[in-house]
Amino acid sequence: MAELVTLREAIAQTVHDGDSVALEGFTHLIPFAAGHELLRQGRRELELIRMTPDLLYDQMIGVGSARRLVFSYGGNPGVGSLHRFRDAVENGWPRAIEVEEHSHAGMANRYVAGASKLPFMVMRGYTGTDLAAHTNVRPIACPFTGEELTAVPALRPDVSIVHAQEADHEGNVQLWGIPGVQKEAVLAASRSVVTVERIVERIVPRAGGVVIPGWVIDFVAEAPGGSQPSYALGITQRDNDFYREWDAISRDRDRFRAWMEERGLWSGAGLTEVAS
Amino acid sequence: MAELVTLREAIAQTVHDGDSVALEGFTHLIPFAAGHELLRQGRRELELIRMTPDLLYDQMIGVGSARRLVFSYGGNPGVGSLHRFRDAVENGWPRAIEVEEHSHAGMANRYVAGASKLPFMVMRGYTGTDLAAHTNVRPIACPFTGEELTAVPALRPDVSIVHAQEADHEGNVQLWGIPGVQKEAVLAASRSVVTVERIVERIVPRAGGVVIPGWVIDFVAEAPGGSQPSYALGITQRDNDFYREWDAISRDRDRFRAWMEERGLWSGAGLTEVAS
Amino acid sequence: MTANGETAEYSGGELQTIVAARTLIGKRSCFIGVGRPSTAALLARMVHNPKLVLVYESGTIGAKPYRVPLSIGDGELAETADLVVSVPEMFNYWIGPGQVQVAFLGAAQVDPQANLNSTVIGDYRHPKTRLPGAGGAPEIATGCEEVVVIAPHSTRTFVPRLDFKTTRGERTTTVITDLGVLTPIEGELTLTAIHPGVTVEQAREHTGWDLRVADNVQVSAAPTAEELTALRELVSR
Amino acid sequence: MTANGETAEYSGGELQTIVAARTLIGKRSCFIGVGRPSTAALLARMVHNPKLVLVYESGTIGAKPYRVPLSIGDGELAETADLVVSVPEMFNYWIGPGQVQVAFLGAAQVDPQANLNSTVIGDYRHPKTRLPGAGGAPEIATGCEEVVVIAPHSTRTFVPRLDFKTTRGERTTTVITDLGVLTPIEGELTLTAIHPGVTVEQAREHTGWDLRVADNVQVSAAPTAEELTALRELVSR
Repeated sequence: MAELVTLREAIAQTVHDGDSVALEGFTHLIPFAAGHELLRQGRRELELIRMTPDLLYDQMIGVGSARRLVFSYGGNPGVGSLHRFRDAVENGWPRAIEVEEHSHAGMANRYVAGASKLPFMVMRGYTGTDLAAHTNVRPIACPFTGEELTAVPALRPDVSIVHAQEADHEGNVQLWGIPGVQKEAVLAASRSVVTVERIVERIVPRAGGVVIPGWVIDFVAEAPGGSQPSYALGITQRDNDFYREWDAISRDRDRFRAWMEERGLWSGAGLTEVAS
Repeated sequence: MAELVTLREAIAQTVHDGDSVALEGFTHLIPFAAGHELLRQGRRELELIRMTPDLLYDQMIGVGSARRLVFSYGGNPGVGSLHRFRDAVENGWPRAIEVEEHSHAGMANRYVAGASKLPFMVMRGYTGTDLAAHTNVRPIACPFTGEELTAVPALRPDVSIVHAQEADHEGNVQLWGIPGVQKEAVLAASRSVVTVERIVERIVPRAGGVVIPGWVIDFVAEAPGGSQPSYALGITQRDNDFYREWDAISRDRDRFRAWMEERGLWSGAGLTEVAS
Repeated sequence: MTANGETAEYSGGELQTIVAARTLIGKRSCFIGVGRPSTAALLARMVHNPKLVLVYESGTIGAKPYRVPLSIGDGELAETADLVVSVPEMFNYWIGPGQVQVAFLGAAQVDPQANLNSTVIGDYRHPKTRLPGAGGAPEIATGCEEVVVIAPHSTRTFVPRLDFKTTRGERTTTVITDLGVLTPIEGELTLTAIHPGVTVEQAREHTGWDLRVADNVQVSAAPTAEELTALRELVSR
Repeated sequence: MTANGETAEYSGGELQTIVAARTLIGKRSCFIGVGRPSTAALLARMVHNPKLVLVYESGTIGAKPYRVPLSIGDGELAETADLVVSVPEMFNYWIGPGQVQVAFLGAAQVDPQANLNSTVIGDYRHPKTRLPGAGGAPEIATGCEEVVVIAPHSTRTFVPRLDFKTTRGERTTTVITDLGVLTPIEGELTLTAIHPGVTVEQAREHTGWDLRVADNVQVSAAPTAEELTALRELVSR
């Protein structure tokens, strides 16, 4: 049964240094507030998992909180590169990170396997590309037809964190709009946190609503605006201008650092010496 | 793109003798009108596929239209046996039928494989039971962990038929309430028919609504009350009394035959001589 | 019989339902089919555990039916559920991974290891009685943490060897009959409780194998007035 | 340049978008990412094919955005879609099985077999440029019936050998650049059309391999007034 706590407490109780953490959200409902809280608490050596790392992971990688990134698309959608991600991969700044990359279909099925508590899922993909040789997939033959397909291993994050529009007092959650892989991420994880725009007296199911019952969630924390500059459909707007501005902020290491320091997001990563 | 036609035309255009046909509906939205139309048109030698055969398949088996049944639970839910199904299996009346049976989880995953156009799906199940030896599943080893799991082969019906609450003039369909495996059944089939309670000007997405776009459906036919004695949530009520009455009607071959004849559902099966 | 100081007559079936409901005290969620399991779980929500989450294989999670549903797909289940999911999602995300804690199952045959048969009586290819088949039971019985079997106590049901093994028994913690309660001890169903007014000998007579009996067989608590009143009110709705 | 009797100036990028939009005439559905592909598909809905179903990998099927979305997850896509599905469902039920007819893809590198690289420039372990990665492209390119690649015509993009093969090219029917159109003939991308005012030699110069040229190279029809007006109106929204 989900406990309703502050965001600070939710993160403190669930995320430890070295954990594998999935802060999911497919362009919509990205849990920025939770990611920032995690940086403020100084978590480090994280394995960050996410289909679309986006600006939040660019920030987390940029301050050096990640030792490893598992992902399928590391871009600033519609704008261009994630410069902090690139700087880490291309130049090892502020530290080198290991990457494990997949296709979207691969990552999605890895979450499905995790949510299903199966060790793998089967799909068509990877074969005939260079991805297969550079990531963790295996060929598997269909026992009926002999066709060779691809097995992708389950994702089982230590912690999954997602953002949603609302929760009730028992921690039942409803999100709507683009649902991404949030449900799968929560079900696949050992521990889970859901931040929400608002607490409501009663969840009223709505069109396109995805309800996650409180009894499969560990902590729910209120965090109004908690997905900005991403958005929560019907409540906040995507700040497309900020996505464009981030390109300039993140291109420059000093400007990036200043931006993060101003918001108390730098010192927590514990890499002040390494990076300066 | 779905064509809006009469039920008669929809069935005539899609179902041929000998086809594998899935009339799906998990206790809710069972396509009785379509199944009866199929009997009126005299279709025979069918492979009937369905998780929960229910009264409709009891009727279809009882008139001899099926050569084979693929299923996971052949009972009258909450009441007892499907007597026509039992009579066919136990006594070969009005003809013997071949059965292939699975668990619900197995059938559901077979539809998932079909909808995904994959040759199989992987699950935990069947091992350690007598089902494994009496049906079409195969062991499969996880290429990452070595764990032995079970592969179930894809279901790809020649025709899938489902019932829904509404469609618009372009054949986009919405159903709500218990969704069963209807979406999967439609996507897995070579040809598909959806009967609906009503045609609406515009589909307005609603809570729990499952929308199936018209461009993956072949034919849509209006059939108000078309799932009775099952029901269409919000429009018709489940006729629980009839489910109870069916027990007595179906226990007796003659009474069953009279009931079917009265409704023009007997002669079509072409087994008048065999059965009498 | 006395319960809470009152004298109340009750049937073996009523007691069976009441004893089954008690197994849900302190539990989070329960998977149920129709019939007595459904009645027992609704009774548990009324009397013992108002927060108990009821899960039906039709896809309704957190259903709160007022009446005992005839089928697992009654409209009231979808209308009152916290969420309604497709059948594939039900088995892949909820049952298989063990998100649902307790399962109530029935069966036509139960063997000493609590394996269940709901497929055929007689030979598979030429059955004497064709039963409905597996349904959700096999994966429910291996996915949920604990399985409670509810079955009538008779030698037809409790058999030394199943005609067909539909469902594995290793997660079964309790078998509740109209005569008593069986619990696996060292892997074999053992009589651990008898209902008031039933003798150990009666239970053994109605079991198709030489039933082991626990050293100190308990007597099930008689229905309390609250339980009995609630049950009767429930079934009369 | 003249189009429908009018003189209209247009950029190579505008023509590229307009030519891409024309490939959607008569098509049922199109999978699109952001940027020029999205603009082209919206233009096709405005001018050629109002019933065209737009599918974005964010899960929005049948989206009808008024403005060109910045991201594939803009709110307007979900609000105007016929249905919105999870990412697993998008890939497993819609993309993989080929329910979506045409896909528009971009890439940093394209080879003569229309294979695509969107992963790295340089060595994988020590890349010169780390690109965003695969995203949905690999399975989109093998799931959809036809793939249309939209890319700038330069020797940096059209390379004889990819630094990394992210996406297979065998379903690619058309590559549209700002200079012309390439089509696979006997498995190798071949120049089949040039845009008005472009020479075959220019196209060859901007290709990183010895580009084959079709026997009778067409000249793309110049934008019509309707196309150009609609495009400019669309991007100004």
